[in-house]
Amino acid sequence: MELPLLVALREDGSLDPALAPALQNEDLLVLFRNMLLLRALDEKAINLQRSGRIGFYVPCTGQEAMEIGSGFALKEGDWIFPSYRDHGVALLRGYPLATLVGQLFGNASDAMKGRQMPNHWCDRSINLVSVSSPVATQLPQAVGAAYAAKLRGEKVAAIVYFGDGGSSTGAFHVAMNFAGVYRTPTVFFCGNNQYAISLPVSRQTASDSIARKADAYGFEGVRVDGNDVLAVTKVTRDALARAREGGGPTLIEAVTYRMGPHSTSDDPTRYRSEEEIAEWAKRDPVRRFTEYLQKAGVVDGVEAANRAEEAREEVLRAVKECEGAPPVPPESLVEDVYAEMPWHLIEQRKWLPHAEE
Amino acid sequence: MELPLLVALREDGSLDPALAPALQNEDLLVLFRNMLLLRALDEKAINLQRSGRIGFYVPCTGQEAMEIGSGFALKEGDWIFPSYRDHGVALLRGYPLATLVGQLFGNASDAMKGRQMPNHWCDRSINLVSVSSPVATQLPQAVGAAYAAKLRGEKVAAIVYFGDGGSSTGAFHVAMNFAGVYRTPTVFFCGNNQYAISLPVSRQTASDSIARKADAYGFEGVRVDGNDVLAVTKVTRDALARAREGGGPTLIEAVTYRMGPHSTSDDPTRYRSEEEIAEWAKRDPVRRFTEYLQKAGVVDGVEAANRAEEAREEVLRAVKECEGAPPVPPESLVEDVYAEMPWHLIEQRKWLPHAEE
Amino acid sequence: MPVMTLIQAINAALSGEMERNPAVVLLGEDIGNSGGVFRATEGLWERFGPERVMDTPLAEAGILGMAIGMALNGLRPVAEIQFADFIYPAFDQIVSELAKFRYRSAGQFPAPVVIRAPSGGGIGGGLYHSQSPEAYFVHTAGLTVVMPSTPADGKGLLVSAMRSPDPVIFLEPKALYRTAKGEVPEGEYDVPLGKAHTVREGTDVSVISYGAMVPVAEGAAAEAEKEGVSVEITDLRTLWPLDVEAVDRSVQKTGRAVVLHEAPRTCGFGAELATLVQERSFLHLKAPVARVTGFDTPFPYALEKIYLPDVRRTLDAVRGAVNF
Amino acid sequence: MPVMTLIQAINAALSGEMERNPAVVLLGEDIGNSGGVFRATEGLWERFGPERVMDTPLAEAGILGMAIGMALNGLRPVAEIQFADFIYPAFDQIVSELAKFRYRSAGQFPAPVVIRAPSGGGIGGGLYHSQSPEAYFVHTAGLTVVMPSTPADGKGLLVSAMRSPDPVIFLEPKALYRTAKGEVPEGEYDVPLGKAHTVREGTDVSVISYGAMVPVAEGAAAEAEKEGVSVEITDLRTLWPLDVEAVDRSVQKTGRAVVLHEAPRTCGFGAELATLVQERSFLHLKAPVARVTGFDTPFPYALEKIYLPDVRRTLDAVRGAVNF
Ligand SMILES: Cc1ncc(C[n+]2csc(CCOP(=O)(O)OP(=O)(O)O)c2C)c(N)n1
Ligand SMILES: Cc1ncc(C[n+]2csc(CCOP(=O)(O)OP(=O)(O)O)c2C)c(N)n1
Ligand SMILES: [Mg+2]
Ligand SMILES: [Mg+2]
Repeated sequence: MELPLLVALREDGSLDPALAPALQNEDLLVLFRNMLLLRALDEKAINLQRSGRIGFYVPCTGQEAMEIGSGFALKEGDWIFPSYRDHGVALLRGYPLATLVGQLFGNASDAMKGRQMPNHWCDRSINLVSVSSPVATQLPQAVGAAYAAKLRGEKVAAIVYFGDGGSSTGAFHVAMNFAGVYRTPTVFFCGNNQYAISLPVSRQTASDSIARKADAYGFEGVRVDGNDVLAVTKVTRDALARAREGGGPTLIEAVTYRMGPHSTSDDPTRYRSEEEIAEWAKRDPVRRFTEYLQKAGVVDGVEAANRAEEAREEVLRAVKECEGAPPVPPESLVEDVYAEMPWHLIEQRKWLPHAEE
Repeated sequence: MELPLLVALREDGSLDPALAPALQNEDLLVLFRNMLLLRALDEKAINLQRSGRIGFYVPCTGQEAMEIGSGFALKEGDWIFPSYRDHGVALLRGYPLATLVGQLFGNASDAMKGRQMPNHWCDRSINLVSVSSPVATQLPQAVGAAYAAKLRGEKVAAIVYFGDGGSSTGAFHVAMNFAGVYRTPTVFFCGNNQYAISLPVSRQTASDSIARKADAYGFEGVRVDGNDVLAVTKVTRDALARAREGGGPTLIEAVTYRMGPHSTSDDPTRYRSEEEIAEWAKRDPVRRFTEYLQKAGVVDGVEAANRAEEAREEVLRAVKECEGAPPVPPESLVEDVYAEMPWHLIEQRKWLPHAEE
Repeated sequence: MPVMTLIQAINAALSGEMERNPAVVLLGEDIGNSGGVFRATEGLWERFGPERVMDTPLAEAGILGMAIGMALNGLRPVAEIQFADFIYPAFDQIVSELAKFRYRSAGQFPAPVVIRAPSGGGIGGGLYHSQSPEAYFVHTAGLTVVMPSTPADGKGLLVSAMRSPDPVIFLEPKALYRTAKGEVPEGEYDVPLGKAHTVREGTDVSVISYGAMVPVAEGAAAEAEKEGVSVEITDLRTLWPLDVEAVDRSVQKTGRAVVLHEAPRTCGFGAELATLVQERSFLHLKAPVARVTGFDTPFPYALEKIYLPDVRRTLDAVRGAVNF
Repeated sequence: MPVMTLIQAINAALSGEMERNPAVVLLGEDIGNSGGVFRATEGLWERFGPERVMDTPLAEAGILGMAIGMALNGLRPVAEIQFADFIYPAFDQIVSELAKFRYRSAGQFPAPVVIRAPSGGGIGGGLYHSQSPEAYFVHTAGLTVVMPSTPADGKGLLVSAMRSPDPVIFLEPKALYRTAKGEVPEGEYDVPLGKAHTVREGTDVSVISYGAMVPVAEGAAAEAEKEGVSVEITDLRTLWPLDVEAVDRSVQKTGRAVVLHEAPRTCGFGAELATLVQERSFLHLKAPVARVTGFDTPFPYALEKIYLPDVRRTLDAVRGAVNF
């Protein structure tokens, strides 16, 4: 029996009241603003990469609803373990756009000292944990962070993001199993965007869904329309609330589509058809939510367009702010390996070019 | 919904015709003989260890039915990936008892040159793959071996043994997933003996069974009474036949109980009760099968006792044959690291004690 | 001072620090009601409860991944890997994550996890209960690698590890668990990381070692003395970051060095030690730095005693250095 | 002879051997219809079909575990790890299983798997697309570790790897994939494992290197020549088992050695090389063996060029050896 796909924003533009979260207009506008910002950021960043101004970028175009909806469901104090494609949740949680953009440049405006490739953000102040490239390593970590909170009696949860490909890793299995055994307040959020680079999810697993896999660990899995920001908000809120109240973990599969390339290094025409792309374009989450807001009278067409334009300008301002920053100082190469610099790194500092002078 | 537990040999001693395999008396006697041999070997080997004549031993007492039943279901050409507790399948497949016992002594009578601890057998001639201690590493290997056979169009299957603890490893997950995706002729045989050393299966996973986990990989899982040699034979035969015919993998969970210690290094009184042990002793697979054979008129009480005595004598003969063998020659330390000995091992040969003379 | 075995000292370090610091939690396979396969955690489950002494499912990657998450969120997890040989399923978490968290987050997310793992041979454990994996971890930037050779150091170094701001791989020479006995200071007691210990002073040859090979070095030194050769023994205690001054000082005094470990030779930690010595003390050297190590083979079962460096091979190297 | 890039040569080796030997199968992430993220397997899926060019789910432990099982059962699997940095989830399969199968089965079960992995920096890949993990594998008994630096060697060594009776870790210097161009013999062509190549003869200093650092060594040698210093360069090609005679010969001729690699310094393969040199050629040495290596830090994104050894640092070491 296939798991049902939960949808709030129906195709005809109406809402399923059972699956729509209780949101004020001002909440809807927060969702909207962040989705637009995310879309604008992706567009700009891809251009920056194409013109050689940044080295690399991972877009999430097409996945804005699952990013922003799930991010919106979080509360202060919750822990976030993102993958490289989850800048949406960072934005929503208030990670400054300029800090985010600075990381793309890897210069002195990068709060992480240019250490990592673009898309590898973090921010201790909002419990946004450092992204790493290896797929799914963050999953068991999210179980540990959640356990720590539970042990101290805090009512917070940890959410961890990963893709359909990530569900094949050993890390997924051990994390899900530990979460089930210790009933940690962990929400496993799988953005099933249909591909792991070139591999379609149908060849990633013979299971008929990712959500079903939760069964194997004794807790619930739900499938939600990942292009429906309202359903995602609702489902994630419920899962987080249950987690905070001691109800244990949940696996959420957000069914979505990566509309762009895997990264700026990828050429998706090698492995997928125009038709498929066109089919999913109809379900573009940003357009879908825009249409809903207009229908619901929250914004009109002009206002929607203006807000999109504002988002693009905001991104441009952030780029201006960061691009001219000086390069990362060479000394930083040997910092932060240990809390205190040991003798051998003090010696290796002499290898730095400036050290000759 | 809990998965049903398949039983052929009912508590009242009658057979469920749907689950009893078609076996001749002579087959039943093969099963019997091997179960007795296995029990006798465990008893003797534990004594050998207690008296310091071998260094270590892993008994499978209580699990003879799942060992011998599944082994009996195999055909020539099938591949076997055992764990350290699966000498039963080796015996059944015709691995000579003396070779098996020789390995316990780790002397010149050990076909594996004393390289590994006791219970780490292998035999190329019957596709019995080398056991290693790390839990569950053999699982993805069994997928690969099965794939190779399938690629060449051979109608053989691979069976891989592991425990309830093994189902928590990353190796389990990746193996199950690959097997599902490539539909390899692999039978995953989990001997759920209720414990991973001291950890009861209820704290190993929050799932209500191991068999259920197959769902997550798009193929079937079955739960069978692992103390019922007939049901195990039937279920394993079916799974192997399906595999050989291109029907893909199956996960079998044989529900059983480790009646003895985890190994000779273990003290099970630290973590389980007398009552529990007594409860499971009632389901002792060897006694259960003996009683069935008597009821069915295949053997009478005297014959059963004689056969048990013969098994013990056979073990004693094997021990006599092996125990006096000379030690492994020191040179063997540096052999078989590579196909040809490289310069550095030729140099290291000089470190051997005899090399001084 | 009470006399303890190494395993008792480890237990004392754990219980003392758990008592003092509620953030310390232990996790690992069979460490709870069974007290650990070597009994390192005996009594702690009863005393501190299953939430702080966690029996885990069988998955080292889960143990380490979970420990990292705990450390990020304010706990001080001490993960037990049942045998160092079983650390490899967690290798990705250690090498990709644990070692790099501080660096990649520019200091925002340190992950001070302690990994305890019984290491080395000597108990008839064959391929998979005998390995000495320290070189993998010394090669991995960001880790601190520690190995005690005495009960007092076992306690003191483990306490320091549990207070370190950096992740620590704490390798315990299982061969010494019950054979090493000695006085151990009571109460709060720590031995600083990064400081070697001169076990024995000498003037002719420096033997540099750690863990279960320290007693072998002592045996060889006693034999050498009979031949009129004076051996100085340095027990590194912390392998990395190394107490390089202690090594320099000893080698520059004697002019001869033998490095001794049971791990395989090639690309072992001995290679680093030998290279550092020749880099830093070249003009003092009267002979090449010699290595006494395990063989470049998997760890054998029946031939364990031959595999492991012993007094004979160590003495040969000492003589070789003197007679070069 | 056609001129090819390194990546084309790799592709040619794979396709030629698949043509000749039906037991050869490839498996890895994105190697099928997309041809691999570096295009090493371009065209092979179309030519040999999805059963021999297998796109796998995202699990390196599955890839390696499956490859081992295939090799046990008569195939010659070539596993691609998308970046060497992602080999760690498979570390247990490699270190516990692949490397030890022959030994533990007393020769009954060899497991001749080839693991191809793009290695090293130079493409702006940061922490996780730049690592050089060779030391972990050199330290692991039972593995053969290979790294080509030219297209011809890329083809010839990979063919030999696919015919080796032992498991081979075949590290490909990704920085050279498209920048290294050269003539590559057509048809069946192999370069024996275990034989180093003297890239340049010289008399004053021996530089020992491999992979993407060989061109750096050549740059430094050209500069040194201007200063009147004659540098000999040995490209190891097979890291382990090492062509120790080639190293001995060169160092005993020049009396000075510099080992050069981009992997982190401590316990890197350079430590083994330096140790072997001082063990075997002590009395020939006019200066300590110098190491030019990556830093003991994770691999940085923005400061990649500073992290990687370059002509400046190599030349400094050469000068240091000459002026010692
Ligand atoms: C352990 C590991 N193996 C391989 C890679 C290379 N890689 C990067 S992303 C990716 C696909 C991930 O797919 P998915 O999990 O579905 O996430 P998505 O990119 O679609 O969001 C791969 C194979 C990696 N980063 N880590
Ligand atoms: C990777 C790994 N971790 C830990 C161990 C130590 N160990 C040996 S057996 C065992 C329990 C295995 O339990 P299970 O899989 O249920 O098999 P059983 O012994 O009950 O047959 C453990 C933890 C190991 N061998 N391998
Ligand atoms: Mg995906
Ligand atoms: Mg078990």
